[in-house]
Amino acid sequence: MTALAIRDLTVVYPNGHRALESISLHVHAGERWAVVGRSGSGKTTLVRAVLGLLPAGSTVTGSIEVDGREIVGRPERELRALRGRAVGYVPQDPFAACDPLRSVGHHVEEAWRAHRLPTPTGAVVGGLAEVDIADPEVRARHHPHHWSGGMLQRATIVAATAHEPPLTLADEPTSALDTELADDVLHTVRRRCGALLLISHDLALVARHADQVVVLADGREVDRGRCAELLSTPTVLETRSLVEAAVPPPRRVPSAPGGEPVAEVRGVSRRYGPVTAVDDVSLTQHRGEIVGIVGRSGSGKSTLARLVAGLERPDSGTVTLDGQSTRRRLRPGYVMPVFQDPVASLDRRWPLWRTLAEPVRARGAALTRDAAARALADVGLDPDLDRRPGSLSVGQAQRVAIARALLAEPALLVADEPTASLDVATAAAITDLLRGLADRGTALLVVSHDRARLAGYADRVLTMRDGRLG
Amino acid sequence: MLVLRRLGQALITLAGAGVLVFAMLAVTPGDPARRVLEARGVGEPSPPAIAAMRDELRLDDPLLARFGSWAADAARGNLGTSWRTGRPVSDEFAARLPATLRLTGAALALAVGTALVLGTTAALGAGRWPDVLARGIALAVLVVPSFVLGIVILDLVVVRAGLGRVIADGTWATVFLPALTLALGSVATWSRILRTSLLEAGSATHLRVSAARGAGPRRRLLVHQLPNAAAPFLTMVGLGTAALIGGAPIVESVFTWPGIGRYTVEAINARDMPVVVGFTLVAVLTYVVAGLIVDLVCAAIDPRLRS
Amino acid sequence: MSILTRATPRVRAVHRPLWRALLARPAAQVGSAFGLALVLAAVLGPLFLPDPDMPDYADQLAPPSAAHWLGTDQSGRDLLARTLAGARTSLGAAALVMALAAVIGLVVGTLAGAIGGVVDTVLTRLTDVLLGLPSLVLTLAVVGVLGPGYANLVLAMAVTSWAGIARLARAVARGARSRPDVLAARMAGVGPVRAVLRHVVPGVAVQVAVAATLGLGEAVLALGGLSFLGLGAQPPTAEWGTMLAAGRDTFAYAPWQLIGPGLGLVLAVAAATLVGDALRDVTEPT
Amino acid sequence: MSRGSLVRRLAACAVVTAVAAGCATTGGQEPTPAGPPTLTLATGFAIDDLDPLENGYWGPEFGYVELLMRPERGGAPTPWVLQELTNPAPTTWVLRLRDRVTFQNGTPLTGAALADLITFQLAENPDVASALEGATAAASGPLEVTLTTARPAPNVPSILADESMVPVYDVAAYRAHRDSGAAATELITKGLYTGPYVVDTLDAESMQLSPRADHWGGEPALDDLTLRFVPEAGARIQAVQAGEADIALYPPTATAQTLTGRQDSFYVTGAATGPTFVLQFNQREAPFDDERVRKAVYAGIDYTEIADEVMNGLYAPATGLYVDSRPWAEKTQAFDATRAATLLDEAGWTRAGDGPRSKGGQELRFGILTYPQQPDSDTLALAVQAQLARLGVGVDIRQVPDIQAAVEEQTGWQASVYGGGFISFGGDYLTPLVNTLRTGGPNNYTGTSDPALDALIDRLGVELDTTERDGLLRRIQTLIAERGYLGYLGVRLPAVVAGPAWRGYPVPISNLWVNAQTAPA
Repeated sequence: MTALAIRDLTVVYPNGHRALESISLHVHAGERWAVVGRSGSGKTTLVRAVLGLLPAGSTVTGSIEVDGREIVGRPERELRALRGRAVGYVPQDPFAACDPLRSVGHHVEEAWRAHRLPTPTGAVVGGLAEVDIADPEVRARHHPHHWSGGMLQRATIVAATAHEPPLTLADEPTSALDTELADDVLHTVRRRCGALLLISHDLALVARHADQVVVLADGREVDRGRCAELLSTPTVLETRSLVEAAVPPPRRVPSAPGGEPVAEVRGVSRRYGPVTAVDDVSLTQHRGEIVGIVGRSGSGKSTLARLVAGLERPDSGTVTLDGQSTRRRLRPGYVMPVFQDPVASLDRRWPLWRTLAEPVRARGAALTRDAAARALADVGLDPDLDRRPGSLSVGQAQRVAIARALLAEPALLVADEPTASLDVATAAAITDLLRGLADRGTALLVVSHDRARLAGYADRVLTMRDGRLG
Repeated sequence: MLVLRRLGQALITLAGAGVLVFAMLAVTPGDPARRVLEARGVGEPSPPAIAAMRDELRLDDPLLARFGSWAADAARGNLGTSWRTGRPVSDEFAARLPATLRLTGAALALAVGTALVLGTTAALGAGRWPDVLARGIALAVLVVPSFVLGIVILDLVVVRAGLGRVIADGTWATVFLPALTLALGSVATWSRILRTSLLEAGSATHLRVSAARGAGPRRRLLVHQLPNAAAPFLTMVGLGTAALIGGAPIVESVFTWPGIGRYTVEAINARDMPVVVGFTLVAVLTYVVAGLIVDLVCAAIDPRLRS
Repeated sequence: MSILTRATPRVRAVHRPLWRALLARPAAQVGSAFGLALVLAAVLGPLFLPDPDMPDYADQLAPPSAAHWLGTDQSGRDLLARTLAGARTSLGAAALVMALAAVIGLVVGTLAGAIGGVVDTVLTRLTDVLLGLPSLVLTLAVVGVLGPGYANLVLAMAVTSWAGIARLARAVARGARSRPDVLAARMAGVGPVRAVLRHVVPGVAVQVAVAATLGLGEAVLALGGLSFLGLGAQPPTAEWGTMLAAGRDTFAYAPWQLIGPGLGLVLAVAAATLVGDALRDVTEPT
Repeated sequence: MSRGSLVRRLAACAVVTAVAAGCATTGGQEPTPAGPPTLTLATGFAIDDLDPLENGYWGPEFGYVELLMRPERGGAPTPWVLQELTNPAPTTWVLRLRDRVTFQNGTPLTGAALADLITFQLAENPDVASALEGATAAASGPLEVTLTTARPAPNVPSILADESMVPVYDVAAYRAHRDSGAAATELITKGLYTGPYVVDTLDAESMQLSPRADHWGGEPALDDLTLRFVPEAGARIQAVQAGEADIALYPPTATAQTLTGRQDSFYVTGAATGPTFVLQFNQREAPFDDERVRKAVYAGIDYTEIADEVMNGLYAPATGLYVDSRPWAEKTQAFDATRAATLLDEAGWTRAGDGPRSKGGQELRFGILTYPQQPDSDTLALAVQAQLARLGVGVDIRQVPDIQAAVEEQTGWQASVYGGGFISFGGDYLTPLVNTLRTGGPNNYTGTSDPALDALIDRLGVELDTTERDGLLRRIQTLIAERGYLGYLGVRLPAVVAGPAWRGYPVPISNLWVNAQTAPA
């Protein structure tokens, strides 16, 4: 029996956007397929079509059969009977997928309660034990915010596969988690599901867990085949760019740490009440050098970044920038920030030229319009100076933020998770940009949880665990 | 932990209100001693009588001592002597408070009920006719002032149609019309707040996940959407109790409801400050208690608040 | 990106200037139409209508007629003229109350939010107390101290209604200290005060304007209520609340007395609320 | 089930619950009792307790307390609980009681009890003490008391007919109660009074009375009497219209017009006992320190227009300090625009054409105080403003919350409208004159101080002969008019709003609403 049979599927959203164009795909029981593509390539629409959860008013042609039963055009009551029983769904961010007011146990029981079925005794505790959650009886009563991301995702998988549905859709199940948890989560998914359709933008990760892969671009299928072949010898252009972006080649030529020290951190510690965020850290940063700091969330890496940037004062130890120990006498703009949320780092009411002019005016200089246009061009943006942040994509906003930082002619840039909210391809472009800045002399301190990407462009990568620099 | 902190804040607010209210009492023109004597039927109070009364009311103590004794009395429920009737304010209030509590309680229930219906209808039918209709109704009830509504209701419903009674006796039998008039004032704001928070909760990702699990719209609404939307709505209800108490005097005087609101209106006309100050303290106390209850209910609903 | 984000890609809304976006919404059009009609009538009224305070005892409680479109009141005064005169009193006072409340609220809120620490706690507690006290009672207490009269009433209302706006301004200002664009500006060398003024205050000002517009409706109602209780405008000045109170006793026989002030109140509150709602929807789309 | 039907189902069930709740908590109409005659009165002022000193004056109004004498519309007071009142000598009065008059607790009203009562009132009631200074009372027979006054007191009959002076009650029982320190609410059980009706229950909302079969005047006319305390005038009238009350007291004059043509409520008026609204000037402040200006204003007011036009016939035109039914009444007030104009010109307030009058560059303009407790004061002030405008005199109206406090001040006010008659409930013409116009009188807010007037008032105070008294009163009224010391704006006809059954209710004088004979017409 084929778990999923999609024939010539086309989806047009109410606002006229053609999300999918004549897609066909067959997934037989026990097979593991992956669908890969950039953001906006239609992966999301495909999942929603299979679940029958497309927004009201979108036109769908072609046919989708789940476990032999047609989806397209069927009444809501029928579709609801299928969801959860015929097709399981694993969401991206476990914390967002759980109702914060309910216990994790309730979240798992929802699979049965949604269909007004009695929860088989011991099903919840048994399920959690199977995905090796310690002490499931007690933990099930706790609320999601007491759980770690990895464990919660495993609980969500138990909920998704509660009725052992013939088909399971996993929608980027690991992109919100720390990278080393990804393989472990995907193993759990594979173990618990019949047929699997894995959606992701990370080809390398997917290749390790799926047999076949379909590559989507702008709603059309551009490539298909076995994962191993596609990974090793990508022929189609889109596939090749995805492969390169996913697995950045490690930096071949580490530049010598020449030039005088831009920032020196000596024995710095910072405590928040009982918690020691940064514990006796020392670090020297030179001109033109990119220092990467990797650590799990809560390891204190962001606090270190803020200490270096001068946004917080250390409890003990010293941070010397450009030879002065305190920030006040420092030249304005010596250190400039790059934030994880690009859109929030720009004032949504100001046109771009005004955001760019701010650091220059702060130094007493003036910024001409074409100087501003050149600054945007340097970071690869079209020079439309009158646009507002609201109309930029996440990637474009981050480029503007970097342009603004550069206009302050900083000696040191401090970036906290600069690529976390970008998709793979855009992230790759930004890291190249940052690499270019370093090569032109600006020092960069980059904090991230993505070791592989950081290794791709940083000169040195240090690991931080529980406030200590390893 | 949370409860203690909230209790602390509530006490500070009460103390702050006490200071503010006492300042008003102290600054009001007119000599309380003479007015209390006149209120007790003494036609021309003689200077010795006035001096004795000033002593009884402790008017000549230094300001701080006066505030201390006043606050101590207020804490024990003794709200001083009314300048109009010469009798302790707390006795006057004790006789009338149940009626006001009955009125504001009924109004609170009506307002919350109506706001729930209007807010939910508007949120569920967002953008379509239910939304427009519900917001239209909410606007209509907000716009018509409660005292105009009261007059019209009294004449049309009570006198002409013979439903209900003109001289309301403060019991449950006659509470509906005054409570409805009082409640309508706050329905608009509350339903708007509920609509916004329902829409916000509606776009939460866990709702789509529960849909993907096969949950129907009613289950999503009642089990997930409403509880999540409850917190901002309940906070508004907590704040709203002050508005209800504030609105009581007008509605009570229109419907002759024998509560402390109407008694305060009479005190307003006679510039009887102790009664007004007493009413203020009762209002602040209700507001602070309502705020505490709302905080506790919210903490019960949302475990994250408890940590 | 996964199923969980918005289905359609980020809407590229061309950012129209605020007021053109505002007027595009039907609710705002209706609201501002009401408001404009009221203001025009209030200003132009006296040119065409008889003196609102001139009694005409031959014509007491006359029903609406060609001579008196809204009929006459107890002392035979033309109700249309009095309603428009009442519009000037009530709307003027309400606008003044909200303006004063907005200014006080903005200053107190931004100070509490920006400075934080002890100043923040003290101001917040004060705001909390004022929010708790029913405005009627506070207003009465202040009038009790200052004595009756419309000016005292307006002052008392302003003193008691800035708490809501202060609370709003503080929330926005407090969030601002840690906003990335403010941090970036600070690190680029912009002084703390200028950074807050240029990045935070415009946002706060818009939200305060929204709150003030919505508050205008409530202020008109509250002024009406207080005058209804005999606390507000003293006879013979024309004011909606007092006119409603006068109409109350004679309502059964002469219901048209309520049309003028009642309709005036309804139109004023509707206009303020509609425009306020639209303004809020434009500035923070849900 | 789609979202739409969820919305509809939710709205439907909400409406059903709301309607059900509504009906449950909206009491139906009180069935109007046909059967035996009962009376429900809606009054504006709550009666706190039955304490004779604190709230005794309410008793005679509602039939549970009686007085020694009964005030009469035109002439002197007539005996009520007394059999006869004689004045054998200038300073001695003999009070002879009816026999078989008993208090509700059974003890009879004897001469000794009456003497004890009068002595107790002289000691405890400041009004009685000041009206009968130095008087003494002694029992001079089983049913007779002799009252000896310090000096001849012609107003003794009126004092004994005034509700706030000597209400008849069992003073021994009251003194025992007071000494025991018990609460005033327990007075209900003490049966202190002799009235035809007995108070059964009393609370902040209403008072319930029932007839007393063994009353000396025979079986009272009503089977049941209820008072309901409703401060809001509009609500009292609506209570009558809704059948919850038979009579609404103190209706504002403005409501009369609204009741024309209604079958469920009628505005019933009675004959006036005296003018009600005084227009008084503060003689210590300009422009009213000038006698001619005062007289000009009094002459410039059209009293007939106020009564017939402004008040639609619910007022009688004011002709002086007393109404015609008083034998000594003088017509001292008449509308005369030309006289007013000449008086103002003489006073130097000249006028160009029909513009405002001015003197030395300053416009003739003064303020009138009114007060919310009497809504008619605003209407009258407005009428005066309109009428004086025709004479070029400007008037500003200012409503003050406490008129008493305002006029007691020596400065800060020029004129005020003030509700207050010139004859007491009991018919006493002397005390108002002494208090209001004699130099140093407690209510002499106008600052009148005229030795000639004081002399006349003092002679009147001891004049027992009625013809002599009438002559003195006429000379006093003429002198007051010549100096413009005081003038009245109108004579409000006492009125109530009655339901259909009580349409023919005879509006009594001095607020004595209920007596043994009161019954539906």
